[in-house]
Amino acid sequence: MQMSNKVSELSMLEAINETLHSEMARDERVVVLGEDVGRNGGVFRATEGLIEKFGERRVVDTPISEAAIAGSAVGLAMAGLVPVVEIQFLGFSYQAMHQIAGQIARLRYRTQSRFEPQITIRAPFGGGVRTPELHSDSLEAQFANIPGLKIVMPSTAADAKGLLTSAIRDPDPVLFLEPLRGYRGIRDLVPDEDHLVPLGQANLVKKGDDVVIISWSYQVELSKRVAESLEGEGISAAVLDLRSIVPLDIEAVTEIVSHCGRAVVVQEAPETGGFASEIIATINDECFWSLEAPVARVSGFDVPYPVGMLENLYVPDETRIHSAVLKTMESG
Amino acid sequence: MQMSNKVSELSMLEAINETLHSEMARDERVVVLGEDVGRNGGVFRATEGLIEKFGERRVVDTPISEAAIAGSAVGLAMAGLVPVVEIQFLGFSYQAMHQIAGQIARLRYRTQSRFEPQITIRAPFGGGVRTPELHSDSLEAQFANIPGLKIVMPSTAADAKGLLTSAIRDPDPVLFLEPLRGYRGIRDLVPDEDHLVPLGQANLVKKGDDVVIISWSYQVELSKRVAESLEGEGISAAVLDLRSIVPLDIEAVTEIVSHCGRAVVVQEAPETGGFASEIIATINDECFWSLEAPVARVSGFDVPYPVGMLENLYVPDETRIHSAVLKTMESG
Amino acid sequence: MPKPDDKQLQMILEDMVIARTQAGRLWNLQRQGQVGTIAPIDGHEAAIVGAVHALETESDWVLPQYREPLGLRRYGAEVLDTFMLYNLGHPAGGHIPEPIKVAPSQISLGASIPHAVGLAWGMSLKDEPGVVLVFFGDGASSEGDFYEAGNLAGVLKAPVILFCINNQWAISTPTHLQTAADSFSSKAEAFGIPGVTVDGNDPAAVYEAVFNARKRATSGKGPTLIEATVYRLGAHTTADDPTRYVPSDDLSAAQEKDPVHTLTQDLKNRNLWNDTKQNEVETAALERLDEAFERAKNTPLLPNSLMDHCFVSDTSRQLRQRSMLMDSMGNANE
Amino acid sequence: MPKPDDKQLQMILEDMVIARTQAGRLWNLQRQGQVGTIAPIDGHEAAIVGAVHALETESDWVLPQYREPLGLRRYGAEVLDTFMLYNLGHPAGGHIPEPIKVAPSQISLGASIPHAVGLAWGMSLKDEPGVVLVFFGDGASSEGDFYEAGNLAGVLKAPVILFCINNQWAISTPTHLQTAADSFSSKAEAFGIPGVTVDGNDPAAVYEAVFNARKRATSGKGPTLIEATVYRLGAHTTADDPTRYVPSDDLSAAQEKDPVHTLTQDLKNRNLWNDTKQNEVETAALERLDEAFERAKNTPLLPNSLMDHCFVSDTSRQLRQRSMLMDSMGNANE
Ligand SMILES: Cc1ncc(C[n+]2csc(CCOP(=O)(O)OP(=O)(O)O)c2C)c(N)n1
Ligand SMILES: Cc1ncc(C[n+]2csc(CCOP(=O)(O)OP(=O)(O)O)c2C)c(N)n1
Ligand SMILES: [Mg+2]
Ligand SMILES: [Mg+2]
Repeated sequence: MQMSNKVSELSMLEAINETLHSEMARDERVVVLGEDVGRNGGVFRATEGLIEKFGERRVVDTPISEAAIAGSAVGLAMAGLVPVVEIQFLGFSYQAMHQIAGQIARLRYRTQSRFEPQITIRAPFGGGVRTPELHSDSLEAQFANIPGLKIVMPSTAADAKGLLTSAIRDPDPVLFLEPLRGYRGIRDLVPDEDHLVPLGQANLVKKGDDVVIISWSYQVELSKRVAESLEGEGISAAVLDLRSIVPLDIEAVTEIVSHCGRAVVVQEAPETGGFASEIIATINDECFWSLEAPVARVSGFDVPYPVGMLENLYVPDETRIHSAVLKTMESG
Repeated sequence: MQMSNKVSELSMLEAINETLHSEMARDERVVVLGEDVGRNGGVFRATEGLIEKFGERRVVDTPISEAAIAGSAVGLAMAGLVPVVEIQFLGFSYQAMHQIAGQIARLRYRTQSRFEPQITIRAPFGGGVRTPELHSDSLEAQFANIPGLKIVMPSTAADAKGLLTSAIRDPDPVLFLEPLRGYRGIRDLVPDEDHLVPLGQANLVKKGDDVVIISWSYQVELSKRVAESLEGEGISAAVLDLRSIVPLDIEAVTEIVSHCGRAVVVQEAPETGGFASEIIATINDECFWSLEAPVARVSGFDVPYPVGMLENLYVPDETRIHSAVLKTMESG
Repeated sequence: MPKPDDKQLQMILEDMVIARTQAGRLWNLQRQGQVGTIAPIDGHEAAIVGAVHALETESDWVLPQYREPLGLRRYGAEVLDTFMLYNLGHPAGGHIPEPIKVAPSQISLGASIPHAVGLAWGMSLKDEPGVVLVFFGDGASSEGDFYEAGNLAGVLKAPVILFCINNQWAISTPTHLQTAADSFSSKAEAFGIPGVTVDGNDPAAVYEAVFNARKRATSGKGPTLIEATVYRLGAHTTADDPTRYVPSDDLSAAQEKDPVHTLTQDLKNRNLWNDTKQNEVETAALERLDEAFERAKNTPLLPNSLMDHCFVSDTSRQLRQRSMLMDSMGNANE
Repeated sequence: MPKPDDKQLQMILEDMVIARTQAGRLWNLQRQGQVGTIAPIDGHEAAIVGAVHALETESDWVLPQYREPLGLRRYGAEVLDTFMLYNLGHPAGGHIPEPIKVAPSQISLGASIPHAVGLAWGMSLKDEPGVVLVFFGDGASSEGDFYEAGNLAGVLKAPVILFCINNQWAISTPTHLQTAADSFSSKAEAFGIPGVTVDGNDPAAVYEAVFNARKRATSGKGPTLIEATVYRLGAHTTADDPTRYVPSDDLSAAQEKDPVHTLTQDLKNRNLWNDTKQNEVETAALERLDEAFERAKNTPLLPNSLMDHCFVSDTSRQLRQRSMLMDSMGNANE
């Protein structure tokens, strides 16, 4: 086995932490800022050890001011630094929306590249861990409609490393969304060495011929389990992990949907205006004629993300994905 | 002619102004707040005359604090008042996103109706008038993915009156989006008397058999013109004006798409994650089998809303809608 | 009479002891996995209870952040009952019943401050008596919402009390990283309103400050910003490990000034409190908490709860989602 | 030497006269429909030019709101050239070329203030010399961004100058409806930084304040908030009708203190300025503006401009959109 093939089993959280360490070591322009990212190492420990290793100048505990955190990242980038921002929970990116959508996403465009927003914004989100309000909401579709932002949503620890590395090195702004349930709930083999997964390349995590389940982030985990259990029922289900929704790997979607003729899109977000709609619209554009049945979508409901006791009803689970697949198979 | 049948030709702006006058006269709980809504009558004069008629207590010029404007509306509603908020341009609703999406939209749900957000937020938006940055952006899809908000987007002066009346009286929060180009560019006959158009009922503004053009807000105006010119080319095109995207009139969409078998969806917003995707996903859900061709979408491009000289390239125009219809007719 | 009399001090201590006692039990319930994340009140009792005792519960609103509910007993038993539902993650935990003028916890830092200003403004527009007191932390004071709303309140002369509990920490962030201002109350300067700092371990001082601010507000003179300085004696929440960042010397020093102990000692010295009373209050507090907990656990979770209360009536898509949900729950029950 | 000497005052007046002259021509161009909406500089010249003359253009950044560009001549001719492109709605109007340390106009009120703080912070992290001066209005000071960024700057001791031009109006909203604070500079209290109010009609006073703030910043002592009080002598923009709300008495009083007239008179009295000079400067200013306008009009609009500069390289969807656009433009040209 070669050096470069060495791997370690890590949780997604460990993979993220390791990546932050190695990117800060590799490029001294990288600075980390956010609430409780320093001494405390982040409320989930994603930034653990950074302040000890890289010091208070490069790892900064900010006041509780999401807009100023995102907004000052614009200035840091103008100064030639590479800010990696943590928003403590994605729901609080709303406080910074005018900076993220109104400024960061447009900086390159409005200045015709005089200023370059090499900014990564990391934020946890997603259900299943009974958090208080605004901690679990899946807002990716709202960001996807904002041109100028890349949106990356890994589903494995290895991808978390490979995609976060690419995100930090990417000259464009990247929203890097980390599933709360995956922090400790997802573990897999992560290359020890420098590991880059290019942004915008979906991953066909399971091949299949009858139907494809398309998803991203933690829902890929559930989709894989469903796809495996379907084997026993004689249904050959592929699973496509989008990895990033912007850029969207239209080619990968088209190829596998054309192959299978049937598709189910799974998201945690509310149904109306969720990113699943965009996938369906894309399929309609690109491979309508190969569809043997309407594309199914499995989503959260069109209500605010609910309190803990209702969470299990809200977040798509294996049962809901499974029955959507069966229904799709019966259709047409 | 009966009293109740009297109509006047008004611009959309005049219809909005008249409605604000009549709703404030009708219900003393209605208060109007926002930047420059008082003495100046609003930068477009939508609130003209209100402060003179209803006084400084009910028509309030606020500091330039969109978050506090939207946030204080929550408190006003808790006090039993009916705030009608103006955000000077929709792009600046980003500054209030945490209040609109995080608080207003959830107030009823999180308090199980102890508090009721009878709040209307009016904001102009949309292209074609060479405004500075962030004045023209079509953000409706971003709001549509936020459960708990209704989103109303009139295309005629009469609807502006009928829908704004319904919005103000609706116990749920309504985002009422006014197309800049329509303020003076749209004129039609508006009932003088109380006029209510229920939220969530689309309007089939033109019947047709071959293809339906689905749109909302100012794009309906363009779609109508295209549909009329298509008659001369032997194509019978229907035009469906959604009027509100939440609630969405799924039945009306289904009915006309099933009838025509072909559809084109037109929006000003960027393509990726725009509300057109949701319409296509809805068609996929509801009437896939009646489609004779993939649904076409005509959109802005996936770049930030551009500066004045590029606007005409960006905003869908009659030519683009027209060629999308022709392409759809040729397909399949 | 801005100072609380002895009777009031006894009632204040009683509420403080109850809050402290119930917080302990709640912590244990969380450790047993019986309730969700808890933000302990320890160290904040005098500030919260002292403030609330200076209000008129019939006319004055309280908008809490999230650490306060156990200290709001004066507003009625329903506050605790609802709080226990909230701690279970029950949807009814957000509905404190009428006519209690208390809002549910606010997780989004600072977001309630403009609500408070709007509510106070609305009350004055309707010529209703009363004021609004909104609680928030030193950390929350860094949010734009605090500043925008404070500035708006100043312009409107809204009858609102902006009550900042400076417990020296925002999770792991100490106040010197939160602001370079001399004090949190000095931020009032930016709004053109009075700002006062009080010792939040001294309930009488807090009472007095709120009493005066209330008087100012109800006489049309507008808002006041009060900073009550305390020390967070416990963890930020049950999910936090404060030993990572709280210097143990600072903590010990703060424990010396524990507001519950201090007032207990004071009233004992003056024969206004004794161990028997203490035991009675503690026992009753635990019984009351357990009762509220049992009641909460037995509050049925209606299957409709997920879809209800988004809008007054469902959109057609929500109707379809609702029936899909009912079907799948029906299936699950079979 | 914090006071500008006579030579500097002459250069300041020259820049002020140029700004005023060009603003007049720009207004006319707008009225002829030749350029987009304009926010006139009239009344703000001393504040802007005085501030800019106290900066080191090689090391110090200026982040304008939208009223300032004509006053930034000291930063190089390219500022005007780019501004004219901006006024035409040309995409190159957002790109002030390297190495000029001026950002393009900011329409989103207050949004540049955190940028300024971050930029200043970044410069200090990189041990680069220089400061950042960000312009914003009395109205913009009510945005959360101002407060959050001011507070952050205080904590970080960032070398930034927060320069508030209080021109008494935010469109139609007078300052007493904008804030109840004693002054805009008193908001500095909330950030723990110094705040000073200067007469913005007096360029020497402005120069001195910025000079001192700059010294403070470069010596590591952190930010300063400067409020320059002026009066908006013109309309908010070409789209505004100030006669609806500006009391004519106030306006006449302000016209008496017109900063351009005042300094002209002053320097004339001291034989540092005369009508010949005035005419020369005005004529050259108009020529320069016309030249910049012509150049802007002749700057080709590349068909790729719509799609370029969103990302460094297109997504596949953008590629498809780009070719669709090219096709349709090809068709349109046929
Ligand atoms: C807008 C927002 N940002 C971040 C958080 C995450 N968060 C929860 S509590 C907390 C610290 C709050 O500190 P403070 O306001 O001082 O209140 P304390 O917990 O000390 O009582 C943070 C950052 C949040 N809840 N809301
Ligand atoms: C965030 C935001 N809200 C609202 C507006 C609309 N608007 C443009 S200029 C203006 C007034 C600004 O006043 P001030 O900051 O005092 O600057 P001045 O025009 O007086 O120089 C307003 C409200 C905006 N551009 N940005
Ligand atoms: Mg605190
Ligand atoms: Mg102003």
